[in-house]
Amino acid sequence: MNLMEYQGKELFRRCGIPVPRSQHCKTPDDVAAFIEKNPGKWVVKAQVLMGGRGKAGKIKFATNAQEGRTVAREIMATPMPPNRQNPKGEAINSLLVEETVEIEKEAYCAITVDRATKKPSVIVTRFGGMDVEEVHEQHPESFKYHFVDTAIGYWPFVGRGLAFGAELDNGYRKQFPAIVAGMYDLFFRYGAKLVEINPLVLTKDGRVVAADAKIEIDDDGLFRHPEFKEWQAVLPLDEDEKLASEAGLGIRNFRRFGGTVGTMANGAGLAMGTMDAVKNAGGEIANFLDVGGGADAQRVRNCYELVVNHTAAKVLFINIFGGITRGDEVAKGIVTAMKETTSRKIPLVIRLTGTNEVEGRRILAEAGMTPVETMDEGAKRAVELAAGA
Amino acid sequence: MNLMEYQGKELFRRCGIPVPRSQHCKTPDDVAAFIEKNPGKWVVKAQVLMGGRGKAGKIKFATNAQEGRTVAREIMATPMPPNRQNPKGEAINSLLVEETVEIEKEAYCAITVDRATKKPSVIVTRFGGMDVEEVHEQHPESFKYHFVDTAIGYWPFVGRGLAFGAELDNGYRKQFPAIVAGMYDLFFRYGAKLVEINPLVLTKDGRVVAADAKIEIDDDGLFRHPEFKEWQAVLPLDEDEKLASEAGLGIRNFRRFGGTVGTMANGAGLAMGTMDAVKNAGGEIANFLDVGGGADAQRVRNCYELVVNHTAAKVLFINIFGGITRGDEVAKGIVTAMKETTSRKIPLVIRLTGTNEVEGRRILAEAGMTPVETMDEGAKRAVELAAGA
Amino acid sequence: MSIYLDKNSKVFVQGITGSEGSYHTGRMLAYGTKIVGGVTPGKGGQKTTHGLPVFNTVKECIEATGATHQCIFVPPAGAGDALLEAYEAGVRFSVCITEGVPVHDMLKVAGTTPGMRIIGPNCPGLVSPGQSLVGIMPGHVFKEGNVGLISRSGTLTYEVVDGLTRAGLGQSTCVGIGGDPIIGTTFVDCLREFAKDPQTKALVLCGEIGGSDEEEAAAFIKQHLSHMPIVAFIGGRNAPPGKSLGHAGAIISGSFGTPQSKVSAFQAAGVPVADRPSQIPELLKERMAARV
Amino acid sequence: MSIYLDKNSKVFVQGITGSEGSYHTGRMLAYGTKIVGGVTPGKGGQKTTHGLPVFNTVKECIEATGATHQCIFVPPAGAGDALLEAYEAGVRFSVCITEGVPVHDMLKVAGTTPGMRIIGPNCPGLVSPGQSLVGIMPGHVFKEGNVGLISRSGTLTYEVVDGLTRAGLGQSTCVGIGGDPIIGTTFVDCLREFAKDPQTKALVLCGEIGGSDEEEAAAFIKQHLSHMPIVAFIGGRNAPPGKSLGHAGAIISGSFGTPQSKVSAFQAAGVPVADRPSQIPELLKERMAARV
Repeated sequence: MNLMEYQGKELFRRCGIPVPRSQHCKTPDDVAAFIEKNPGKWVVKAQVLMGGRGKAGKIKFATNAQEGRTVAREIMATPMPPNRQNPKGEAINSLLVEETVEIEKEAYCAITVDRATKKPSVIVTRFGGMDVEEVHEQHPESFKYHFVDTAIGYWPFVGRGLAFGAELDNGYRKQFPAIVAGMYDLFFRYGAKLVEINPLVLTKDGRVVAADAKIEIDDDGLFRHPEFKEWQAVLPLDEDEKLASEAGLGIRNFRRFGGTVGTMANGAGLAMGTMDAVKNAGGEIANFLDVGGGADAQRVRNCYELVVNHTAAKVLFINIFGGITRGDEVAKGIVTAMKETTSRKIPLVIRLTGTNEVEGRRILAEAGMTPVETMDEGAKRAVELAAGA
Repeated sequence: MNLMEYQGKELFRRCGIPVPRSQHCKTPDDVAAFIEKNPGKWVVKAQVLMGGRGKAGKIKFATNAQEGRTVAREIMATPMPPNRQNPKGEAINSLLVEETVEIEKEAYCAITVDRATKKPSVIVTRFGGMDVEEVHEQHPESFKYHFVDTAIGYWPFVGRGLAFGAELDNGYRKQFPAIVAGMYDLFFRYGAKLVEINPLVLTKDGRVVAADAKIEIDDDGLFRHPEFKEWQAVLPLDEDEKLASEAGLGIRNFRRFGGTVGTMANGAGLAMGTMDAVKNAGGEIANFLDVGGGADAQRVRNCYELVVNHTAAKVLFINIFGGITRGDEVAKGIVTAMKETTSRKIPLVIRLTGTNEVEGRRILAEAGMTPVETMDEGAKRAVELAAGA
Repeated sequence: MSIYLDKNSKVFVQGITGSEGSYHTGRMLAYGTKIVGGVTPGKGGQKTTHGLPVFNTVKECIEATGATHQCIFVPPAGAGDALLEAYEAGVRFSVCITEGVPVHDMLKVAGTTPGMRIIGPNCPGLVSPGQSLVGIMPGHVFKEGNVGLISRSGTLTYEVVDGLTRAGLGQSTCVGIGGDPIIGTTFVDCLREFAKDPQTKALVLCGEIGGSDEEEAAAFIKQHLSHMPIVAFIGGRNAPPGKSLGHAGAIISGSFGTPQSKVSAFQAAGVPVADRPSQIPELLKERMAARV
Repeated sequence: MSIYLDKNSKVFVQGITGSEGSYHTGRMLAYGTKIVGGVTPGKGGQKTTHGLPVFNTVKECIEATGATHQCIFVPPAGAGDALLEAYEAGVRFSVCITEGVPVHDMLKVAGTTPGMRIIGPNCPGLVSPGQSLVGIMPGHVFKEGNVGLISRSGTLTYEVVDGLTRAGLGQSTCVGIGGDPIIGTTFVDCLREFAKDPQTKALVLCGEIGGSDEEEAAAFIKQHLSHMPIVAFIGGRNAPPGKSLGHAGAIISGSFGTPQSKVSAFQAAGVPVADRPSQIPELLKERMAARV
């Protein structure tokens, strides 16, 4: 779960990380009313998950109420421009009106989960305010890392050492360890996978403030944070995520690719392998679909209808290798789903093996379905059917 | 810093430890008004630091507003009865009005600092609601301990294991690990040296609630918790603590004993040793006084006046062995203090050695004071002077 | 021999009375795994449907049964707790099947359990064919032999093993290490063990896109296992680009974990990479023949 | 020989430019301690008034100077941080002079620094007379010799040492372990070292009321050091009863730490307990004479 800037900054405040004064607004009128009451120089920023707001003209300045209303309208008039992951762009539903700060320096600081060391990693570079991938290309030596020993936890020496090591401007030094402490607190308290401040601004009057906030919360830890339910409800899902969610799947369990061979498998690894097999057999993949662990009739039916109604699939290759998933249950699920569905019918190619495969095959046979033996065979058959259909 | 019950329960609430519904009241009228608005069976409890409230009749029940006012008046009419540490008892300045709970079982649970293992220790016994020292005498085998590895922190298995080990009633089992989690959170979050719930009540309707709260906060960690300032201001100090605090000393640095030989030394160990020496020389100790590390003129003057004005001392034995304390500075302090003080004069016996002792002795000599050579010699002289004076 | 697990390993199941725990305990027993008891708080003193003793705590369980290997079937919220309870009780080998364990629980566990071998979480477990199976793998696809297997995927592992077995290539030990961001045991951890195992004469590594475990494994092989016939496979080469995990993570790992970087790393280590699982047996046979 | 500290020990001072740090650095140098540098964040690259190099971090300091022993003079809020910075940089011996360190910082430090020897906090440091002094003790009262000393008190230690020196009893190493609830090094830790030190022929233990360290020391002596002449002293036998530290703590320790329980424990271990510090030298001489 990725948070928007205003949500991230709310968590920053709770964890003692200094942020500029700001107000979250839903309409241009709200923006105007806020600036009317609070004269000054303000920046109005689109609240979206997509990156590249500045380049897209979705960050603008305003020095009075009328100007605030105008720029807010301009920003909200069009969605964020599309990219590969968001082919329809992203609608702008709210804005953050924030105090402008006089920038002396911009740095970059993040905490993330490092797979290799199995530790939280604190990353700092003195080049902030630009795309971090760009910095990594141009100044790879500027990145300093500290892998935090989770037994010891975060202590100020970590931030101090990083500030010296990354050669942050001297103005950062005293405030930096406490800011990283706040980030680490946030990281653990809310189960974040990423806490990123870019830029971390040293202002002309000597304050250090987080001018942006990028936070990713671990979905697996969300059950400990019912307070995020409200935010979760307003976060934009892309089309595929919405469809997956409506079908009762995890939002990452389904993705479309435009081909004619639909796939459905148990486990992400096998689902990916199934797509590979279809590719290898010369077919075009309609979708990725991981049906998950317990594939009962309702789940199978939902998945079938998802593929039939929302992809260009002419055939569905169901590939099940039972481990925790039991073959007999999946078989029952398939039979019941095909009986009950009201959607149009497309041919199925079924491969069913592993736990309880004998019973599963029997159930399918009784319903007149003959499973194939191997994944490659199934892929080949599916591609032929898609081509012939 | 010890907290009163209502303060402890406020922290319990913040840490998710279930407590009965309650209202903190300052006057009998407040009690009556609260019960008027909230009909039910209430218990009215004196808010004091001293133990033994029940036996002293400072916990009473009320079922309507009039009764509430009456028992509140009765409770507040007299202070807590005196004991050795509180020879004047303790005034009752406020009350906690709390929902009565139907008790099924009472257990005891505490977290404290274990010196030997250098770990937080969780202690549980199924015998709650009585003096824990009594339980320890009668059912020593009922105590179960877990020493928490601070690298790992508290996890539910600790509470689960203790509940089974201490044979808590089965009704406790499901709620207990989360309650201990809350206690551990409190222990670290607020820097507590003791978090004690006695009794931890299993109610007839199956809830587990903390019916009392006893918390000691580490004074050395208070600087991290400015939020406690307000509470600190209302906590009662005993007479000695008040005097120490007024003299600018730590509240544990001064204590009176009624004898005629005043003492003052640098460091708690030497201060205790000085008292031992006076005892060994046949004298009666007037006081314990640790002047602390940096003994400048103002500090020495304050300490001198504290002894002269508030104890029965006829002589003051000043015993300084310089380490971090520098002999020359103490000497200057003594000379200046004696010059400036407006209190009556009593004879001084000075022993000054250690860091910068030569310079210190010179300063004393110039002011007409001749230090003794050893602690025993000083104690002997002081006892003689007290007897002769 | 085999790694991690053999026919004498005494196994207990945490969450043994839950539906998954109970079901797979039965299957493990059927495979021949030496399961000696289980833990379900509050059900201490009872017997499972298989007749195994149930204990309230891990400590009681291992004291009474002498179990050394743990298999965890508890819900995600309790998996970290189960691992640490076992660690404090002295258990040093644990297989965590549970899917959806919060990554922060695993960060804490990984940082505070030195000396404990954890397989998973979110893994299918491991099998030393003919000896013992701990986890949820379908036992009938395995066959005793000389090929060691390490896999990040669950179901894909079965696919690969099935192919090996059909091709007459039995296995010494097959380890499903799981695909979560933080896992207890990596490719390299397993490689170290296989390097010491006399039974293991060849290896199959099933990687996935993301992370840099495969690159590290390739480097290890280059240095320590160049004598052994090894074949790799990278799943998900046609996988959807997921939502970005954040630039920071990618920068740190020094690798975006693309299929290409993994394939190149293996090739540089002299390890052929199969295009599909079904190619693995023949590739491995070729390598084995070349060495003899 | 001596324990923990000898003339070759390279020492650095954390907080070297502060007023206490700077003052005592000068005194340690005057004693002959091999101080090679110090740390004050933000003053890296400067020199102290004694001409020593100052570094921003412990890591830089030890890399540049080869220092192995740390002495801490930072304020209470930073002491835990200073200890952990040193630990992560690889330092394994640290003397923490700072008074008023939050007990929870020490709980965290004690639980997460395996293999690190910490003296203190809230201690006067240690001296191996004639070789090196780390801390704030007044060097001139010490004299090289064969008596080892361990003390929970600060200023009382000087008193005792002064008496030993005047009586002609020089010291091998004197350790002020500090009186806080959580300290890095206990009586028993020091006894283990003294037991291995050929220079040390006799021991003096200065305990205090509270806790159970003395009882544990007595038990250790009974088992491992019964051959050595040892004298103990318990400070505060006429001390004020402080405010209760809570029943729970007292119950746990299994001892209310009364002077009597400590005196009994020492006597049971064959260790005489002096009534006052000035008795220690003669008691020790008696014991030493009895053994010869």
